Amino acid sequence: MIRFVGFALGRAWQGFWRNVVMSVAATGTMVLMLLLLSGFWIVQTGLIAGLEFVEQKVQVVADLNDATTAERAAQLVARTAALPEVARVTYVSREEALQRFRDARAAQGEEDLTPYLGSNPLHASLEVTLRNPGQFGQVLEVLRAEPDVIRVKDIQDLVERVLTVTSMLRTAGAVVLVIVGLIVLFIIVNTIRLAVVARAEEIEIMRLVGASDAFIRWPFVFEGALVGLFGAGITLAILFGASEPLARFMFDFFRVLPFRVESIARDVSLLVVGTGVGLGVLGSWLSVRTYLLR
Amino acid sequence: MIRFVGFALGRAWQGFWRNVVMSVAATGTMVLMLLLLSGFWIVQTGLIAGLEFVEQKVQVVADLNDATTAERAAQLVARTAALPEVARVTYVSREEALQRFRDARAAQGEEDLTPYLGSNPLHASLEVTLRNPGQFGQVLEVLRAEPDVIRVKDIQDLVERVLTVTSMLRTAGAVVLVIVGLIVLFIIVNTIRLAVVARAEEIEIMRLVGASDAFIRWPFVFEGALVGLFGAGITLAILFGASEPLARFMFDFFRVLPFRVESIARDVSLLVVGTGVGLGVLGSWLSVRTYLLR
Amino acid sequence: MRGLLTGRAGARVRRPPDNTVLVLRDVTKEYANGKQALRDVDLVIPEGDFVFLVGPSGAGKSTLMKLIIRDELASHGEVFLDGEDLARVPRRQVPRIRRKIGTVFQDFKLLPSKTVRENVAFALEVTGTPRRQVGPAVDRVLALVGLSAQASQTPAQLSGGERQRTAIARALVHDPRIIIADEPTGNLDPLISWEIIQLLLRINELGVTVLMATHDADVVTALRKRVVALEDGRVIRDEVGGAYHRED
Amino acid sequence: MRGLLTGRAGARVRRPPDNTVLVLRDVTKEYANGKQALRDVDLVIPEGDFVFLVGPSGAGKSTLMKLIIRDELASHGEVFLDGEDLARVPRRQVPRIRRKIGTVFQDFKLLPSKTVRENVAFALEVTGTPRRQVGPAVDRVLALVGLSAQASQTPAQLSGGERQRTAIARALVHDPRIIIADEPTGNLDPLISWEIIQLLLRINELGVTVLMATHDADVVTALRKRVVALEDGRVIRDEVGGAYHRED
Ligand SMILES: Nc1ncnc2c1ncn2[C@@H]1O[C@H](COP(=O)(O)OP(=O)(O)OP(=O)(O)O)[C@@H](O)[C@H]1O
Ligand SMILES: Nc1ncnc2c1ncn2[C@@H]1O[C@H](COP(=O)(O)OP(=O)(O)OP(=O)(O)O)[C@@H](O)[C@H]1O
Ligand SMILES: [Mg+2]
Ligand SMILES: [Mg+2]
Repeated sequence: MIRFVGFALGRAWQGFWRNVVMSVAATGTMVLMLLLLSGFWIVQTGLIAGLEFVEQKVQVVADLNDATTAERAAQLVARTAALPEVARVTYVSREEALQRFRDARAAQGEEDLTPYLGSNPLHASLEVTLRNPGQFGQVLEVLRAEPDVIRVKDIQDLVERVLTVTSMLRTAGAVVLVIVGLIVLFIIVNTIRLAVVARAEEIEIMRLVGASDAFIRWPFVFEGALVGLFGAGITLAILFGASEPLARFMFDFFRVLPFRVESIARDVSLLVVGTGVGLGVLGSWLSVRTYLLR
Repeated sequence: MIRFVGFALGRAWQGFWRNVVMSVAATGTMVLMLLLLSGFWIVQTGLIAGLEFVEQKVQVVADLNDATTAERAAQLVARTAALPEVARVTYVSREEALQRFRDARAAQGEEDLTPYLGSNPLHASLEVTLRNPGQFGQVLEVLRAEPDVIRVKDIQDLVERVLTVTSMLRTAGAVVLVIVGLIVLFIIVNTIRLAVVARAEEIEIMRLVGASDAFIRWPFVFEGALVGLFGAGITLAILFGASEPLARFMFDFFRVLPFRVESIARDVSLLVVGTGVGLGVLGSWLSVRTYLLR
Repeated sequence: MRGLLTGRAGARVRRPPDNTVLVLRDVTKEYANGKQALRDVDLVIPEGDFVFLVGPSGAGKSTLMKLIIRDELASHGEVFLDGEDLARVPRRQVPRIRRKIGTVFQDFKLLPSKTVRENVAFALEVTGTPRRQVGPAVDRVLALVGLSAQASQTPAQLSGGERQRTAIARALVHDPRIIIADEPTGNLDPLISWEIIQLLLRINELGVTVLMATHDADVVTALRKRVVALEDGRVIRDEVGGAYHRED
Repeated sequence: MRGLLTGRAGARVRRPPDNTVLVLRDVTKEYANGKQALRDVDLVIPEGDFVFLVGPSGAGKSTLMKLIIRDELASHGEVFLDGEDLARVPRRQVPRIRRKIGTVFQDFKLLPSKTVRENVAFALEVTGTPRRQVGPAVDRVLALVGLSAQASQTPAQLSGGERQRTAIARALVHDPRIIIADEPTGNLDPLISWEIIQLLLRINELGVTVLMATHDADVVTALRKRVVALEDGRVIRDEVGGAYHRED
């Protein structure tokens, strides 16, 4: 068994170097396709992270009666925060609300309207961030039932729009990723098949001198794995070489990184190596099969 | 000459069908790569259109003295509209401004503040849309010099941010398109090379029976062109089959189509056919060269 | 000889003479295009025989050999190799059968990218021979066919005769039970032809059955071995001690 | 014969006998690995000659033929074909030279995916022969070598002899000035061998020069044509009316 594996590995290694043009072509194709796939995967991951970030921005806002005491407000905050659907509750006082209004006008470059207001017309409010923006209904009901709450902003429309957009983007991302995956599959299997076809004569001779199917198949399968491994290695080297400048670019661009580079490094490595080796093996297996089935 | 072309075409056609596995593999690769390329090109075109749309939204807003008469305001509008940098000027009266404020609060689900305002504190204003958002400086100066203008909103920061983002996106789009183009080039040339390598024996025999280089090369070149042509045809069929549902999807998504399908159809067709045939020819030419240079 | 080739000690004990290596019973081979290459062929080859297969071009000699290595299946009738009905041997067992046969193909079937040594070693390696046994076995057969000096040349760098000898070396290296040689001296000069024949005779004397298709009338007539003559797919003559041409 | 092959009327006027087709002057061929396959070879073949090239395996016969079709270049000395120094012929002109030569390769060099007819037609098509002349010319040479019935089989469906004859047909179809045949009867049975030789003789009688490497002692000795013997890369004998072996 060990001898067999040793033999197959040795032959695979030989085969790889004997036919350098083919091997380089196959490995090059592998690298480009893995770059494509991992590029899309990274974009897709970033997109999902970004969408979650957007979804977290959906808040239920409840205006409070101006007569609510600080103590009762604090109790209300605690009660609301205890609800299972709620992630976080922030209390905004009347003064803070006015200051925010002032700041918002200023940020838009508009004139400050507060001098024209006789008194502070704004209410104190609770800003409730949900664990899942789809579950706003129950929270809404509970808040409406509170005696101190005079009004809960209706976010039905906003939530629906955000959720439609994010789910659309998620679907589109997944669809594109699957399509790219299929392209990668086809191209790599195809390339390896062409490389195997070029060695049909060798397989023919092996059959005729009495080599068993395993002895014919496994060297090719290992050679495919080798192409996958080399391809994956080069791809990862390129990706990590490019990750630093790319991360900086993305940071400049979005002002915030949707994900930490280190956190996806492991996933990307697994994806690239797994896909590379897997497709290399699959491609060889399928290609050699054609010649054995006779 | 005509006989030669006829011969080469005939041999190319034969070669294509004689080696169906190879040809189908090469054509399939061609289709996928062209789909990838044209997909990216379409996204890039949409992106550029979308960015122009965003840039058009940048406006210079000038608040007017409350004492400005309707007649003087109209003159001012006419004068501003006559400036070469200006695309369009809109006059917003004080009442309109108040109504807009009210609408904006309502749209955000916030309480209407207008009842608390003693009188209308807002000014009438001119909204000036520029031909090119980078040229806001001169317009700003002209407006500031007008006696009726009391304040021009400073948009320097906004303009800079929008322009940075759009130029970044344009660069990123172009870079990605070039990278994808290189991938497509490599993969297709590579695939065709593998297909030619598999026919090294045929080329060897042609050389030995005294075929001139042209007779060896052109059938392969035409065969490459054939692969390109078939690939381009299939790609276009897929694209046009998918364009209708895709356009609907995009419309649902963006609420507006960044470009008309018909307007890019010609460009896409040219891109796909040109790339397909061009790369097919290039791939064959380069691959056969290796065998002739001996 | 078998021991000599693989380095194993001791010659193999000869089986009783009624032991047959190869039996063809009423075999007909019709190709997909309708060509009947063999018709009603009956042939029994006992272990240790040396058989010349003669006949004009297209008579069916190579077809018969393809049936023996199960590269083709008989359309009708049965082929037994070493007691096993080849039509009944499951596909997985075919390699085991082929390893009992050393085949010299008419068109050499050498790998152009491998050297002579590698081409010969190839046949051992791909059938799972331990690495340390491969080297000595290859060296021995190369010396036997006189190619030690060319061991590291590729087929393109060999003369036609040297290629033929490489193919023979590959067939021998496997220490086979029967050697099937399809015109092994076709491209050799008379001297080397005779050397190869002597070699096959020596191998035969050590108990390996030899079936050799040939057009070399001198050799066949001189050796007076068993001669099976095919014509148009039929066995028209099968005599022990025969000549290349009919002698009556 | 030339007219017969291409359908052109009228036999070609023979050039004066001092007109030489092939001249080798002091030719040495050393391969990249240092092997000297030819040493100081001088050879003059006048138009219309029929020359047997004999010698043991590895003597350099195929190497000499490779020099003639300019598949290899001489390391030293000059090779003139039809008056042109092959070392001086620019690369673009090589195909024109090769079309003057009909070559039968030792390993056939047939395309496995093409039928016999297509393999023969291939040589005409790829050198720009008008389509309507290809069909008749191919039919004629196929009839000549006796392969009309197998015209639509692929090489894999042919016997070894039939493959050899296909290769000969392809060499003839081109209506060449000189035919170079590297062991064209190596795998043929004696009967067909003689037919092929007769064919080459007839072609030769019509003015086409023939250079044929062979190991077939019977044929060489029987015909008493000019014999050039190589050994170890040197011409050791060059006699008109010679036998396969030295006769003194
Ligand atoms: N490309 C090459 N590189 C190195 N050596 C070569 C090459 N081709 C041939 N040789 C060597 O040159 C010598 C002559 O070879 P050649 O093929 O000319 O012999 P030959 O006379 O045709 O023999 P045969 O009768 O067996 O065909 C041989 O020893 C061979 O090994
Ligand atoms: N795969 C095939 N399909 C169809 N016909 C075939 C096939 N293989 C061989 N034949 C035909 O069968 C006949 C016998 O062929 P075979 O190769 O057995 O002859 P042979 O006796 O070996 O001849 P040679 O001495 O020329 O090698 C020939 O007429 C050949 O055309
Ligand atoms: Mg045969
Ligand atoms: Mg030779």
